[in-house]
Amino acid sequence: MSDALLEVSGITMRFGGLKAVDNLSFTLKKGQLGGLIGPNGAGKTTVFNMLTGVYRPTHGDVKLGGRSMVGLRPYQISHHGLTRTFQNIRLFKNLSVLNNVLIATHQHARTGLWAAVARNQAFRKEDREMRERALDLLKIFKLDGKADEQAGSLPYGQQRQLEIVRAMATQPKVILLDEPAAGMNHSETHSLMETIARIRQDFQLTVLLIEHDMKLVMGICENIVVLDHGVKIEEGAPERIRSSPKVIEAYLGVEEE
Amino acid sequence: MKKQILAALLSGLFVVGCTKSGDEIRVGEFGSLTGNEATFGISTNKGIRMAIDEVNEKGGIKGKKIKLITLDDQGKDTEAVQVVTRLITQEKVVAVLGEVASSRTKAAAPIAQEYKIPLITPSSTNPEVTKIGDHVFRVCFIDPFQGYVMAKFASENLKLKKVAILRDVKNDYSVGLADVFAADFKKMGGEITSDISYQAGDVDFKAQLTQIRSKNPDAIYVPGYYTEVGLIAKQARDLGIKAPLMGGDGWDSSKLSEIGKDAINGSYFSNHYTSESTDPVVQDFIKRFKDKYGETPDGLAAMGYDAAKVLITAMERAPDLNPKSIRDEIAKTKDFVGVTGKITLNENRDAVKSAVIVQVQGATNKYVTTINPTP
Amino acid sequence: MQDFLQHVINGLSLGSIYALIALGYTMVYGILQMINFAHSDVYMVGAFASYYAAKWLGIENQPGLMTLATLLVVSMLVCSLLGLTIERLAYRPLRKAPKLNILITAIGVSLFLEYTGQIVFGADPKVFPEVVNDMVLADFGRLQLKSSDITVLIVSLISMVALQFLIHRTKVGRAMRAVSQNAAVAAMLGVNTDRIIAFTFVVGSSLAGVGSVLVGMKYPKIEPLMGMMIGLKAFVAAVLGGIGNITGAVLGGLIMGLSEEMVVAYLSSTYRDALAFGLLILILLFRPAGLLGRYQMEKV
Amino acid sequence: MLKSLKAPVLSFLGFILIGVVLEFGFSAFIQITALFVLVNIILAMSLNLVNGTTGQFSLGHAGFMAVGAYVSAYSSQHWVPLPESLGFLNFIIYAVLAGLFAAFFGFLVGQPSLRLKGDYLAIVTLGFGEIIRVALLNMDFLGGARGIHAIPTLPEGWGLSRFMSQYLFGLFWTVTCFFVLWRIIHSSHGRALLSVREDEIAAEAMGVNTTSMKVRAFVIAAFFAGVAGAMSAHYVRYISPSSFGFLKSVDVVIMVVLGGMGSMTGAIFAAILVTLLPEVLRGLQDLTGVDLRMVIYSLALILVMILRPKGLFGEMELPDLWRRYVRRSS
Repeated sequence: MSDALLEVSGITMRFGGLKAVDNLSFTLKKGQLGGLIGPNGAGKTTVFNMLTGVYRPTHGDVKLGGRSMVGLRPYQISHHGLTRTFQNIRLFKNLSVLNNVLIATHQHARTGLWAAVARNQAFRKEDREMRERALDLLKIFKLDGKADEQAGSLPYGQQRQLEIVRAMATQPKVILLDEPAAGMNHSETHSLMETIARIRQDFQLTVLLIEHDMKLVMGICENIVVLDHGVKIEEGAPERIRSSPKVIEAYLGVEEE
Repeated sequence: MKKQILAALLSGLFVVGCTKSGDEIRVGEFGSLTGNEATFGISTNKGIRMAIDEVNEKGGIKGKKIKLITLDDQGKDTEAVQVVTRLITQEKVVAVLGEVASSRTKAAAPIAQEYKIPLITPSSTNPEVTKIGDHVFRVCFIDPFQGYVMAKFASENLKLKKVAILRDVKNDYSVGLADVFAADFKKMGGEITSDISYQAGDVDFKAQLTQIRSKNPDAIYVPGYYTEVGLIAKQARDLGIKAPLMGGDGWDSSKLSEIGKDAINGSYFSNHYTSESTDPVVQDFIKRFKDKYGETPDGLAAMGYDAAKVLITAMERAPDLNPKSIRDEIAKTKDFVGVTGKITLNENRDAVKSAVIVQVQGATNKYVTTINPTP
Repeated sequence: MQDFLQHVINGLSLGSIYALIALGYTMVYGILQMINFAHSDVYMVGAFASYYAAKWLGIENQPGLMTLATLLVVSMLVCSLLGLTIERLAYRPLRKAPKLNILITAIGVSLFLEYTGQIVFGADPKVFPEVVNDMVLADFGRLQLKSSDITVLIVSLISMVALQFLIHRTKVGRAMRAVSQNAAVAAMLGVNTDRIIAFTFVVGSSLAGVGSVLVGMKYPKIEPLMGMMIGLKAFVAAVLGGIGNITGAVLGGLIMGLSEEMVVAYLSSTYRDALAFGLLILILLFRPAGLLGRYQMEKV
Repeated sequence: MLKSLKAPVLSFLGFILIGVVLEFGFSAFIQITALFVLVNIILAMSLNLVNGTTGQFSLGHAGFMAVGAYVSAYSSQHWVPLPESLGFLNFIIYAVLAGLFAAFFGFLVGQPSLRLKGDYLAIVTLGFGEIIRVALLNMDFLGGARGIHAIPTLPEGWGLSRFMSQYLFGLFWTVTCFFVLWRIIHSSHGRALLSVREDEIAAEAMGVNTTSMKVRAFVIAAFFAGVAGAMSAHYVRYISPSSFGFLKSVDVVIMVVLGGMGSMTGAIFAAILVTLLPEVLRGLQDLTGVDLRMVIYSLALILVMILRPKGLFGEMELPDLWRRYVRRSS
């Protein structure tokens, strides 16, 4: 248990009578790439919302590096190193690509309000560094050329990538990707797989992925959790998931007797 | 630098000059010709204009005609400040006449004082007005006297013991009068059953009147403006309150009985003057006013007339027509025979005058008695 | 004890007027999600319309049911026309504009009506004609049950019942509810949304017209700025009850009227306006959607 | 540290020229209007931080202005910290005091903004403004409904006329407010404020403490509104609760929206326009004898909202406009 970076134990989310997620537990080791799959409405995004503090789990606990995250505000959880992307893109559309990334680095800014007003040495140095770091991140996805363009004007695929870059700019330990390949064609998905592998390696990131594209999930995930109606019905390596009757039944339904 | 471009634009906009012709005496007047107390401003303006037209017909003063410049402050304090500043600095008037409401006079008077231009208020009765400076005069009595008048009338003439007070917290005039009345009435052995407030602009007074009713006073002193008093009277009668209402010169408007209808009948209020006085000076004024405007003058029109006449006689006596000497002459006004009685300005530039008590009878105000200032 | 009952009557009568005007706010907000700041000035125009109509028809001092009926009809007609014009000229072009622009436009229309009113009608207060001969219906010692108070309660009740019937029992009502739930889908199902929105303004404005005659009757002093404060309070009542919710508006209006009366009676009258807003802030902090409103969770 | 003071000091000196032109070229009436332009510029810039940059819709800005005006007026009548010769600095102290008090109220009003959005927040801030006004109405030691009279104004001295010292006092605060806000907006803190406007949930997920950002915006804006209140108190020398009513807040919101939400120079330009328009129209009033100012003002407002919803400058600042429109045409 000791090297488990993210420990989710028995989390439940109740909206009125409906249990969107029921007593879910799983763990994610440092550097591991986990998958979270299940049919539509299984409660995957609700799980992400609970991990990131948008919803507070009705009960159960979420530990990151041994510290409980339950009850913390999303921005506090982000400071502890857990960040995310969104199923339907939530970029700061009217702001520039560069500003979108810079906002994510704000939490690490040391210089206070007075430094900004006085524009002193420390402020100018930190501002320069933040911009350089942001541009380096953008280079990974070759977005640095479009740094000054409005985020909303980027093509769909690049907006998805920008969301990942923005999440990485918070210098996270764990990154939750919510259907990053949604709406992408084959080659774009392939290059996404490469990029995820590269950022895991370059930044020692632990990744948890929600995805419907089975080829992508089975291709890169080391451990997969399968959710159906908020309940975990299977967990394990891709091979075990591919052959598990419960998973097939959940996805394809049972043949009529 | 972008800021400079904007500021240059600002000053460029201002090419405003005004012409000054030498052959006229420019006198400024400010009042609320629109807004809640519009009738006050309009009546006063009629009185002032009449006085000025009369003197102009007789050739003006020292061969020069008086040019009256009237600006509307819409019944707002900040507007009064702007308007008087414009009168003095742009229209270059030598004297200012105005304002009925004490709060607006108090807002604007410091400007007249600062620029050393004499200002005469026809009917602001709040004592602090003339304390603003030696250039601020008034030709009417002050609240301490008007409050005392009604307290004396209530306790001695009407022999009342228990009176309630309903004051308009939004106006100096009303608060000043209410405080003085409460103090004097208690000194005369009376009892103030309740002292409740409302704000100018309110329309619903049932809650306050229900509270007042619970102490069943002999009368209710409502030193407010006619705009609210009509409604208060109606709602008081609605609640079965039979006690008469009492008030001050703020009631003096034809709209009072229009709004109050018979609910206001039988109520008393103190005023500067009454159109029924048999004094020939008053009757002659009323005849000329009717010929000019086709209506009988109310107290404010009479006060406006007297204020203008005091200014005119001072200008006639003054050696020259610059504001300084006009101011000194106004200060020397003694036993001036005005329509609203003899006017003498004391050392704090207030007028020591008698007040009349009238009773509302439909559209007319019946004369009841006169109360003179204690020597 | 009689005083308390008197306060209750005063409060209910004041509250039902707030409710009538609040209904206008709630209906427009329900359909367009916009605060129609000009609503209170439509109410003012209604009062002046009845004032001039009474003068013109010469029924200025013939109080009675006939006069009440005529003035109500005149006021409702004028207010509906005005509501229609405002929606057509000022709000329709902004149908897609950001919320704030619509709000500023509404404030612009409100200021325009107030200041044009001051020029056209004159700024000094006018005397509203006698509508109902005001006699004491019942008299329990000090408790006065005036015919004007009763008329206000009855007319408001009739209007609210009529509105409830319109909204829930008629085809147009169903269309209005559909548009307020989801205008896009309603349009797809063949509802002419523009016409329904215009109709909502008509209904809302005519309710304000009713309100203006009732206020004119109780407080016969009318002037161009009379809509400002009562408008703010009626809007607070609508938000109090849950903006967009019809019964909420009525409930909010009555609560506002009663609490204002009690505060002025037992606390001090100068806190009257502060109470309205203090109540609002308390309600919104603890029940952000108002008493009966439903709070939409923002979907992530 | 010195390098960063260059720009503010330079622009301060630059604008003294305007003061000198006004001093000798124009009547006191125009000078008073110019002082009001400075007051409104600060109000517009500060509200722009809340409505424009942070996207929180406040309709209660006049409430903070009232707090500032009363604090400064009261303290200037009862407390003279520095000797007569340094009279000018006294007023700086009063203004700072006024700003701090208003900032505290900004903190209070900021709290509900954490849970409420859009129209609801607008109404609650409106409510706060009205409550502050009514509270002042009931405080007799502050003159209650009658307000405070004869508020001391800037003293003459060091060879400066009364108007010049008033103008410099106003200019000092206008330049300070401009550079403080401009530098905050163009820093990481400013970007965090913008993120709250764009998408609060995404901003929070990216580690921005949206609650403290919103409260911070309210506090800073309230501070400068308080200073503007102090300035107007010492210029008009008479304040009453009714001069800080709901309509004053609407005036400031109109300046921000007219100028273009989020554009500071837009807010400045609109503030100048909105202050001058009624005075320019006053001439019209003499012709027609009827006060059409507010009618034209409200009509113009409606037309701008329909024809140019983004406001005159949109989200751009003057330099961007310069680059886009002027350079392309030349």
